[in-house]
Amino acid sequence: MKRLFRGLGLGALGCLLLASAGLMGAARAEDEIRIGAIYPLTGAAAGTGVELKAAAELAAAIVNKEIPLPGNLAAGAGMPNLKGAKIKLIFGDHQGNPQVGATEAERLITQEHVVALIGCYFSNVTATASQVAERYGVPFLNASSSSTPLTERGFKWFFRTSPHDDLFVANFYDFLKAVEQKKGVQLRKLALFNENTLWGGETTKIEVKLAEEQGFTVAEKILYPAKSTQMTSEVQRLKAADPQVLMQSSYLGDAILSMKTYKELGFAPPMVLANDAGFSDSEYLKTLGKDGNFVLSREVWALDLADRNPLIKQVNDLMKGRNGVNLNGNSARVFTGVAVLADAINRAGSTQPEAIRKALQETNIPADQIIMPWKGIKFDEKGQNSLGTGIIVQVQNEQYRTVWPFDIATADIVYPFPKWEGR
Amino acid sequence: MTHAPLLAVEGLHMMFGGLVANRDISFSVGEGQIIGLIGPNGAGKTTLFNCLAGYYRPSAGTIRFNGVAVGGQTPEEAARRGIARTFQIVRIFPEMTVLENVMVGAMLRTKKVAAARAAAENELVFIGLDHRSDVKAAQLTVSEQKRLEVARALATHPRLILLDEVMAGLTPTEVREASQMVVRIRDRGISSIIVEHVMEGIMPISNRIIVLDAGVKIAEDAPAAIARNPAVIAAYLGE
Amino acid sequence: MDRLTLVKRILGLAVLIVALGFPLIVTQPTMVNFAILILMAAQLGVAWNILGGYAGQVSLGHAVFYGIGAYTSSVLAAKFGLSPWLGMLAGGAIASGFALLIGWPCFRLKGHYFAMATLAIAAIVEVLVTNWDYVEGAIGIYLPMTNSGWAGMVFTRSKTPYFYIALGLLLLSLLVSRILQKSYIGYYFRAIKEDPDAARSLGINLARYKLVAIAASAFLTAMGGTLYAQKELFIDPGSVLAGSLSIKIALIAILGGVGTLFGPVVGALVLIAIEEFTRQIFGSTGMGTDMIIYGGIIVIIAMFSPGGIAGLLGEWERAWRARRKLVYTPPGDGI
Amino acid sequence: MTHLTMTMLAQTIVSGLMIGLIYALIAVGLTLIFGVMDIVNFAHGEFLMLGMYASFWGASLFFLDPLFTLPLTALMLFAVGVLVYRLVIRRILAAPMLSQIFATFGMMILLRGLAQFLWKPDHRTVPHALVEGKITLFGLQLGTPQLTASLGAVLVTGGLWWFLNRTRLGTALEATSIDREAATLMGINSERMFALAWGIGAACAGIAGALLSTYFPIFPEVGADFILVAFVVVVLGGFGSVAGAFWAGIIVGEVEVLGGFFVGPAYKNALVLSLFLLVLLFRPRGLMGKA
Repeated sequence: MKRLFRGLGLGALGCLLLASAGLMGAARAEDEIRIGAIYPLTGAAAGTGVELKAAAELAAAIVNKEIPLPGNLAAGAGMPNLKGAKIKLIFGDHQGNPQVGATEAERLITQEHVVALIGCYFSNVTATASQVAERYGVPFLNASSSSTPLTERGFKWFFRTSPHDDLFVANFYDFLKAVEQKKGVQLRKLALFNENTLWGGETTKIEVKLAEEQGFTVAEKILYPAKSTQMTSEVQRLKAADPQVLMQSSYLGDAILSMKTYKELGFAPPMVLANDAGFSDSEYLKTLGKDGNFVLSREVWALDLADRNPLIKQVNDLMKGRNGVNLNGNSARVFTGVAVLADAINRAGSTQPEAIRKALQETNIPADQIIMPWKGIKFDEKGQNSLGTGIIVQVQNEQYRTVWPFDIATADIVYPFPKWEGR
Repeated sequence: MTHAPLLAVEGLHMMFGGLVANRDISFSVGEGQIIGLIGPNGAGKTTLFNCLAGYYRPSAGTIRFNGVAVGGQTPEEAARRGIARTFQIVRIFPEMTVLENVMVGAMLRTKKVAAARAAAENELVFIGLDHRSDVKAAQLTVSEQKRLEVARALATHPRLILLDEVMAGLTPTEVREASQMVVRIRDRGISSIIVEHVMEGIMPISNRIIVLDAGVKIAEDAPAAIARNPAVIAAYLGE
Repeated sequence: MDRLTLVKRILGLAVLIVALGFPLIVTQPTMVNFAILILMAAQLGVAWNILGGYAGQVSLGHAVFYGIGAYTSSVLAAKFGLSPWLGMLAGGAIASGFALLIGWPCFRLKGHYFAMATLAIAAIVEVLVTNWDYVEGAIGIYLPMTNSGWAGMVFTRSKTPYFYIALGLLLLSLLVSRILQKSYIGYYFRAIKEDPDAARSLGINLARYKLVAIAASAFLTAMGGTLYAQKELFIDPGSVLAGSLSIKIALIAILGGVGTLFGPVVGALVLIAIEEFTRQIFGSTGMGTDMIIYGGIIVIIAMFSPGGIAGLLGEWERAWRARRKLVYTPPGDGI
Repeated sequence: MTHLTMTMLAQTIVSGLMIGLIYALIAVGLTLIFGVMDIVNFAHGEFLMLGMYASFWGASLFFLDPLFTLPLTALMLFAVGVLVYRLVIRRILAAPMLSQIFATFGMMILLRGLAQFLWKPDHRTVPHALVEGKITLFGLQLGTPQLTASLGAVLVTGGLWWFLNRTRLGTALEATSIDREAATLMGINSERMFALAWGIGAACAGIAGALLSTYFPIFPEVGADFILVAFVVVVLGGFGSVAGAFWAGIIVGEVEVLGGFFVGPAYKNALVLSLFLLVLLFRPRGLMGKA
């Protein structure tokens, strides 16, 4: 009996493997343009990854004219130069693991024959996956990893639409000075509170460097371990440092936990200046509700910019209709990334990697054809979009309102960050 | 020149916390002798073995082996010096074959596998387990496992072997065989100390019998004299 | 030599020949990469097996040796321009040294306790490296893609060289295992694993031989770490020091069968196959199906074949021999 | 640190105590399973996760507060624990330690995948929890959810201790944990005891999940955040000792919070693990473990 069970177990295993091998060799249509997309679809960041997947699929649907889109979105034109060919996104799951990211990149390139890759959200996975693309000579478009060194590697096939950490951090200080002037307050004493992986580590480095250069003092610098079950000691130290500005970089779980701990311990520095990511995740406000209010966050996108750019509302309505969530900074960037790739492939008029690379280099999309608040998209010789800019938003009434740059702001800054009592 | 005994124990104390397991024990074992060690359960026989074999460090007293003080030695040092042992509850290597079990013992003296195998095969013939050499040790009967332990200990080329209840649970025929085995071990020039409850097994072959009771040596004498010793009789019959 | 042994020898030789010729026949890069992943995993499993399988000291912290290997060669290459080949040896040496350092106190612990201690040490090292600026802390180390070739152990054109390096490391690890297994040390390892007290009574110095096991195991594991760094050209604490990696290394050997020479190779083959296939087929849905299947298969194997796949094969072999009334061959003699 | 005050120190200590009690509650289940049957359960964090989801669904579908559904959650997790024992663990009792680790590890992955499959990978929170906000006591800020959770942890751990030491069934369980064979000889059905241990162990994790659900985000991988610390607590307290786990949980909570405060948050986990390692090396049976 026991033996029978074992036999069955092993037999099932064998069947599964065989079936898998069969599925892998599935045929593909000739007239589709295959683009690989690598995101964390399982593991701790799966929530974000699944949302990014939805945004990418929305962009593909628009390019393929499955969804009619009025207006002049860059991707809305479809693929006239390729006789209206359709793009097909092939997704890979990197599970937050750099080696898996590289493996998936290679599989998508060599087995799924994708003509370009997009990914990977996590900077360390982008590092290894883009290196595979570089080896194979396949364009890799990075839409949302902000680690600066990614575009300092001298890669020929790597393009990044999003601004990087250097710019974001520089924006922080520009913003602080602007607020100082506008409100007549002093915001020179900083506490840095960043998560302890590649992104947080690098952000800390740049923040410290620029603080020195621009005359700010860092009163406390905390790199906290991800997967914290409590943040009491961190917050106590922050309280003890009594900063004028708290600068924070956190992924979603930590962002939620930290806000709850601030509330519990009554920590309310005059300004909480967050660094996107967890703070602009759709689930941040869903989870925290009004306790998420008044945080300022560096952003690349905000829904309220729709007043100035009607495309934003149109695309957001589509996203909301299909997936029940609003776009956010992360998903809007991925949406834009797919659109930029589609635009380049169309201009290339070919699916040859070299042609696509050339077209990407020649990309010049004006500001009014994208849903980002950027001056447009145009890559420099490193593959970095030179027209990207950041904005600062503030959560007011459980909505993200653009507060900086002042010329595109839709709301005034609430300053200081109100005490927790009596909110 | 006086001939020092192989093993000389002097004033040995072994305490665990406040509990005295061995108190002031002295005796000696000469070359080629068989010494019986008897006493009621809990008399401290196994504790004494553990002291001799380096598993316990005696609280006080001296142990000299071959003229060298070995009181604080480790078990592996004891083995290297030539003190081998078996365990009250057999401790064979169950997943290894019988031959491999003995080879591990032989490897103390030779690191060459082939030489260890040859030596082990000899020991198995000596102990009468050669027909079982390729069987997994776990599959042996308990009495076979006890013999295997002896063979494994002999393979380390000891000068003194400590046998802990090798005859327990054996049939009368097997007890006789075991006694003969001890004699044959003696004939190889190896001294032994035997802890045993099976009197008919050790009485005929021992040079002397040492009796422990409640951690104290109460008698040491020739087997015939021990059987008549009133203190021993009291210890065995008393409350 | 009986028929089955002969069949096994021939089979082994055939596998080796196929392995050597594999990249020449199969040029599909995904398949080559898949094969490399299997070889790398197998090598780690074989290395772990020396300590965890033969000597019976279950480590759940082997990522620490892997990480030392990856970091040593990468730091030496990035900061001093030293060849990764030398870095690989240096990494192995440092890992061995570290292994001796932690082995000394930890080997007093038994069973679960030793496993937990290794788990904790690896986690502590991960925290320390994450906060150590000299090795770029959390940011990690990028290795340049330039100077491709054997001297720099970087290959941008084809993955084939990585395949042969991985295969070479695996063969080296198997050779070391085999030599240890067949020598008196191998017998001592098994004695220590099965009954430490009895082993001591036979003159075996437990600490010394456990240290031999951990040092050898750590050295080989670290070499695998260097290969990882050179293959992916980017390392950070999360990718080479993670606790999940430690567990995976142990899983490879356990799945295949601990204490057997080729068990970890079989384990790697199956584990990587399950991992890759389930992820590729189901991972893109983002529904967690791949994890369900992966976890389910692990549970099933653990339930129905506690001795691992090699244990199952060994059982079949014993049954076959019993039918033929052949004598029992000792375990540990191949699978 | 410019403004270190006594209040701040006291606050830190109190916070450490509150999280420590939660650690203790998670760990008592783990230590019970270990003590009774010598199996390290890697999937214990997933029981916690299931407890959190049970509370979440109770709250969002039936508008029942996690505190009301707590007995139900405990009961459900008890059933899950027994089921896991019956389906998986029973078959690997005699297997080597390695395959046991392997099986529970596989189960951990399986349950995480299952949670993602059924409930999506999103972070969730219980809407409109009954206990919200905070109270201020002698200048100390105490989050009401945290306070409730730690009080719950004390009650449950105490209850479990009482059960094990003062009831017939509990004593039988303890006897099985001390000496399985002797207990069998005394007529205790060890199979039933094992199932009971898994049931109670999982139920404890489930209760911890319910209590945490009022203030901690709920997602499929949430168990990963707690499992290592639970192991530390189990070892520190002594494998199998409920009272030990209770005190060890508090110690770990304090070391983490105070260590994070004084040495630096980056090293808080390393500090806890170092303490763990020292205890392992110098007192392997833990604070209150059986020798």
